[in-house]
Amino acid sequence: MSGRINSAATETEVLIFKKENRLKEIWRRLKKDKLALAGLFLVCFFIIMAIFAELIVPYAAAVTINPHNRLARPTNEFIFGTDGFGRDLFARCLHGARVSLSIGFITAIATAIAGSIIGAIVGYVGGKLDDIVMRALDIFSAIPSILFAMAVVAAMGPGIFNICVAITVTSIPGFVRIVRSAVLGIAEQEYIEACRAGGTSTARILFRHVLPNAVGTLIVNTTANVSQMILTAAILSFLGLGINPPQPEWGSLVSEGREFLRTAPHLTLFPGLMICLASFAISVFGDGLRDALDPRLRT
Amino acid sequence: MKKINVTVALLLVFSMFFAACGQDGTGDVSSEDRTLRLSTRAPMTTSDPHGTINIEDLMVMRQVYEPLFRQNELTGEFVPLVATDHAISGDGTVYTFTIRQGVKFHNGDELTAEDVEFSLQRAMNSPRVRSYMAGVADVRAEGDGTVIVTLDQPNAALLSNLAFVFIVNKREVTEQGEEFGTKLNLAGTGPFRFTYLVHDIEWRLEAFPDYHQGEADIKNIHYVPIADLAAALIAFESGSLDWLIAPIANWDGLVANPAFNTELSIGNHISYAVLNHLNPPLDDINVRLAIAHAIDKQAMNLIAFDGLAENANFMVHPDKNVGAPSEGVTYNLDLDKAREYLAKSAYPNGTHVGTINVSAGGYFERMAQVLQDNLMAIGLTSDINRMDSASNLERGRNQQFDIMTTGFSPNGDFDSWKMYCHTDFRGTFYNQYEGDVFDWEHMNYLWAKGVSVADVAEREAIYRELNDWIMGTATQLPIFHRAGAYVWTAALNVPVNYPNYPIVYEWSWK
Amino acid sequence: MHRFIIRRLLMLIPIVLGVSLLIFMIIDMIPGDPGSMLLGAGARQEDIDMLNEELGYNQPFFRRYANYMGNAIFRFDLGRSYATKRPVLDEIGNRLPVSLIVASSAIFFSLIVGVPIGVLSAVKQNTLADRIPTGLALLLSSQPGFLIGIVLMLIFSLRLNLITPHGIANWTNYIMPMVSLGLPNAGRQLRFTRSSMLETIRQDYVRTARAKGATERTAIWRHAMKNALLPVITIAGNNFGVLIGGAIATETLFGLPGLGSFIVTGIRSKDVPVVTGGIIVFAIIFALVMLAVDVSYAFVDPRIRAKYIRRKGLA
Amino acid sequence: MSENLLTVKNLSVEYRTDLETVKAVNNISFTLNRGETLGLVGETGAGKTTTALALMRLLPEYTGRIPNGEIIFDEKNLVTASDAEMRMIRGGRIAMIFQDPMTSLNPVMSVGDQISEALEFHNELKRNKEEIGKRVDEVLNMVGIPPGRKYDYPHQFSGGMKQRVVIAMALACEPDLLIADEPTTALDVTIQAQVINMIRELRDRLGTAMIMITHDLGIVAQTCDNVAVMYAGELIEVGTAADIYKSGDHHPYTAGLFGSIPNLKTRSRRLTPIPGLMPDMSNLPPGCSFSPRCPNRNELCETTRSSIYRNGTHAVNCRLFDGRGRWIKEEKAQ
Repeated sequence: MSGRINSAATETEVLIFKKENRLKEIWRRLKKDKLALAGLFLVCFFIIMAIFAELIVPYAAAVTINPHNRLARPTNEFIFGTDGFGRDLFARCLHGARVSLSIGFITAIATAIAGSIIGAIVGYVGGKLDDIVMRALDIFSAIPSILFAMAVVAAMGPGIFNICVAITVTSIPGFVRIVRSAVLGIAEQEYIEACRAGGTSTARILFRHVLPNAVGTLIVNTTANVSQMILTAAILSFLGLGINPPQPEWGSLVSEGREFLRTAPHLTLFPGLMICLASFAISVFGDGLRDALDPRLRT
Repeated sequence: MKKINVTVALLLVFSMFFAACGQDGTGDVSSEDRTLRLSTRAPMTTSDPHGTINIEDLMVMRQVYEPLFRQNELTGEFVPLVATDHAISGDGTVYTFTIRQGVKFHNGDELTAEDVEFSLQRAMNSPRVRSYMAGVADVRAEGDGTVIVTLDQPNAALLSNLAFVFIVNKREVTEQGEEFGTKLNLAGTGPFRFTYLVHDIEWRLEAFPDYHQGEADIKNIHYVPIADLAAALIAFESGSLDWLIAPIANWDGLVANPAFNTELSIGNHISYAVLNHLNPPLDDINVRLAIAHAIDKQAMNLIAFDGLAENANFMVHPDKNVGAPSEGVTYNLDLDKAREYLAKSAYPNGTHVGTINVSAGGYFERMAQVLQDNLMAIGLTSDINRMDSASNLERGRNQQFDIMTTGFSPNGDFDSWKMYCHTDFRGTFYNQYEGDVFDWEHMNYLWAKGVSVADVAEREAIYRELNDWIMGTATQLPIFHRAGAYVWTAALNVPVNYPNYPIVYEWSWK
Repeated sequence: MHRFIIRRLLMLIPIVLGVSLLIFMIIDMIPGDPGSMLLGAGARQEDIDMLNEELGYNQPFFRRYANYMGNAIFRFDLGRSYATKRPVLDEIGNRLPVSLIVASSAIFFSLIVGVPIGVLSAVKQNTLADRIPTGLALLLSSQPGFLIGIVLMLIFSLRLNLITPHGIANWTNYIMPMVSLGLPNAGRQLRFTRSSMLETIRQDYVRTARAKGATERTAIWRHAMKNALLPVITIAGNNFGVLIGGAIATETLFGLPGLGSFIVTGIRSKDVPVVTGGIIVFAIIFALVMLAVDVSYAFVDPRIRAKYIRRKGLA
Repeated sequence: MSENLLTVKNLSVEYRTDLETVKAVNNISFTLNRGETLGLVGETGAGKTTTALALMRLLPEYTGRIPNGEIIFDEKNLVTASDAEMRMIRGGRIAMIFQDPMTSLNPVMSVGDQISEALEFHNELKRNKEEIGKRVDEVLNMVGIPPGRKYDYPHQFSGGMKQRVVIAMALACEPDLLIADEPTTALDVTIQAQVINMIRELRDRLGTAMIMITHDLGIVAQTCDNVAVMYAGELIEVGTAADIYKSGDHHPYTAGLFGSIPNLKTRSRRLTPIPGLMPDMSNLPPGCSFSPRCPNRNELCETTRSSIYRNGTHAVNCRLFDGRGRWIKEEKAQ
């Protein structure tokens, strides 16, 4: 810790200095990691783009059809070219960001929260609870996400929120399993036994000691999930279980472009690029955050 | 670093091995017994011709089994196969078929009238093909040469329906019993017979030497299921398939390629929009007429089918179906007229017409989005609900929808459109005309009259009136007839491509 | 330890019951019925009812479920597919090996590619040797399933004309599916290996190993790697389980008759025996894979093995 | 081979991070003969462990640097030795025991394997499997652990037992020099005594030279022939155990150290700790680094460094001894 205290300081001052210092410390380390910064910048860029999409290109441009200008190559008028309906692909990608990013973030974070809580408890407590919960998860992960999505849509009707529910529920088992394996390793550490010996409550141990130590795996897993969620949403909406046309969404743009892959590759290229860049940015920022948060990594 | 070199070495070995293994099948086998390699979009579900109505299966069944008469999909004319001739009684309820003599089944048995009687009765009891035997009261074999089919009421479309009922060998079917259809059988009379059948992986046919019309030119056929169109096209272009119904998107590239023969033929199918006359604002005839004139068929054709389809004025294609009228009430793009009707309607400055339901996947989705855009042009807003086919079908059946973009294939006779209008077929159609909105009894009367008359010109007149009646309701709006894009290797000689079911018997190697 | 395994195998029964009940309920909830699906739009209602009757779909929910499960457990008869009338067990019989080959080859590929590069990028953290593979891994793992497959097909089947792109005629058909499923999984494997290696590489026992005179590679591979195995095994096991039933896009693209596409076709045509039977078999295999993963934990980490032994009352 | 085993001349070690450069060790020199034990004493953070890691060339890869100085071990300069040469020395000729036994052992490898591994790295005698196995049993016996337990895993041993395993591992290859970095700090007193006695006994039996790094003067008294007191990266007083422990002339810091040890004989209620804290190693004061805390400092101390004053085997780095009695001032540039 480079926050060395040269002069004698009162107890509280030290604490404040310590806390504020830790955030400054994390930010300092993050700033040093150029790639993570680029990632953060790109993520903010996408979010801003999604929010102010309307100002950049009106939504109408993304939905008005022009049969005589179909599958046009990118020109300066249509930066990304046009899709099978003659609609401006750039506008569709822009307005698609709003849906895709929200799906990607909401489901990834929801899965992360639910997954890590269950995973931590199951990995730490073990015994009967571990068996029951893990077997229940085995049941859930056996159900294909498509069937689950159909059930959710049949019960609660279509729509973006229901799709997020369907995707989240089907991806929680995988996440729990990963967190559990990380927690199994951590629960064996001596300092955990020390806390237990010190009479700290299980909940406090879990959230103050166990999970922070699994933060590396959590972040990596969550960031990896984001692109996966966007693509799963596309598969579901392609089966008629999610976002209805003409609402643009990155995943369905890629799937629609698939048919013209050989004659008009730009239809798959640009939305695919968007998904890659978004998940690349999020993952790289996640990695940078992971390294910055890890106190032992003094480079 | 040593670890990484190992991985790189491994990948190198892989790629070298790639280059080593050659390509199977394109060797220059003598053209005489070269194998014809075809693909279907889904694995064959059954080898029982009475156990399926799905197109993928029927493509194979057509080569192995034969009906009494086959109807030529393009000309509508009937080709005698198992039967040589037929006679219809005065009141049109008794059909007498004379059975061809000397026809052999693939298992060597001689075809008898009893086999025909057994097959027709079996079809009547199989839920999947029962609808083709609609109206048939009794089937009786008389002696060896004739079979008598009696109807409870006249049905001129019987021959078109019977073209979908295949004749099987009674002994083979009864012997296999419950297992019939789940494995290889020799119960057919067609030009090819099964030699190898592993349902999900591959099925092979060979030319039947004792075929009653003479042995086929093509000696062997391999069918392989390829669900993905892009993969099938790549398989064709890389030479491991000889004939394919190609994806529309790559059509120009294929036409330009000298190594391939290509043919584009308009299919006997109609893609159309359905308006539910029970749900306001669609209960207002002027709104429906406005919509009818707002639909841009050319835009639909361009976007949904790359311009290769044929814009349609009639639900049933006049040249491809017996009795189909070629004149009558039609609607074409005319925005002024559309706005006129809208002005006369209860919603002069536009309204929200509801939801367009469509099954996910396929070009119907694209039609829905074009329709939405067309309606926007005259101030009618709508949204689209893309559903999986099961729920879409359910909604359609119970008339829980506002607008739908869908399609169906008539089977060669105008009467086959009846399933989508006649009130008896409650389970099949989307528009239930029964009720106090329309004079539906008159429509039913016309349907019944149409089939009770044998003379084609007379039938056409009746069906013209019927067509005008239905088009008048502006509930079923024809948009285009989709095209079949056929491509085959130059070494293959394909005289004609039928829209749905190729007849390999007519093909030959160059 | 074997007591633990036996107990886990006994747990398969509740899993199978749970899965089948859940599926029966879900399918009942979804609109549509097998009759209308199989006969299509043009069918008449009475034909549909007759077919549903024949298939036994009209019986009350619990009788149908009881019949089905009765056959499944006591006579290992998973019923006959509505569409093809063929016993579901036979269908799964020839489809399961295909799925297992595809899944295991893809996971094998992802381990060979993912783990070593993951370790390398952890050791050489924040240098080019770390950035490039991590970046590439991200690029690959955020690709839709079909894209890599089609690109491979364009190169190897069309341009180089080396492999027939469909069917399972010979083993070369499995190369492209392996790569197109293996690459995204390799990307994920790489990132997890890197993350867990970063945590173990700075442990004191790795320094002790160096103090004993170990080469850098021994210190990394024998000491650090062995401790980083837990998450690596979990990911591999998880991906393997998912791939068996989840490689639908690849199975469809390459025309491989796998378990995934079999179940999905069943779902879309409401073929209850196929969906239930298929998912029950998949659930059993998935549970066995998870059991294998848990057992392998014990082999890798003695402390976890001790946990099982302690639970046997020795502690 | 000469009597002198290790000579360290003007050794400095820096930790260079993006933000600051920490001068952990500044120009220290000392020598060590075969079979002798040197005690390296000082507060936490004085640079003791850094010195040990420098000797073993185990400084962190990116940040650890040795800007100047030599480490001559058996006529070989370890600072410029190649990695391959260092690998032969580490574990074979110089072995190290780390402070925290809890984390020094690989949790997923059996204790026996971890010891035999060291033997495999340094298998000049080409021992085969059984011979190595026998050697492992031998070494375990030496540290008082029943050989039967060599298949157990670290989590099945107590802290004290783990430290014995670490010691066994270090002595397996009979190194010439053993560096013990606060071997007993993590253990409780009773176990501490056992471990220290065992180390001393093994050292005498095997004739191993040793550097005992500790802040516990009691341990130094029991085990060391010579003592070097380290403060802020510098050796401020070096001498034989006798020189350091007999009262009289001492560097003020050393006096302070002894002053802060509770003495059972005299009834003193208050200890006299040294006021203030260690200086910031990233910006050391120009003069004597102890000057801020030194009771008898003068202006000179704060501005210029003192030179070393020697009296026989006893050397002190403090200006107080200028011209006092038998203390001779040594020229700076040795």
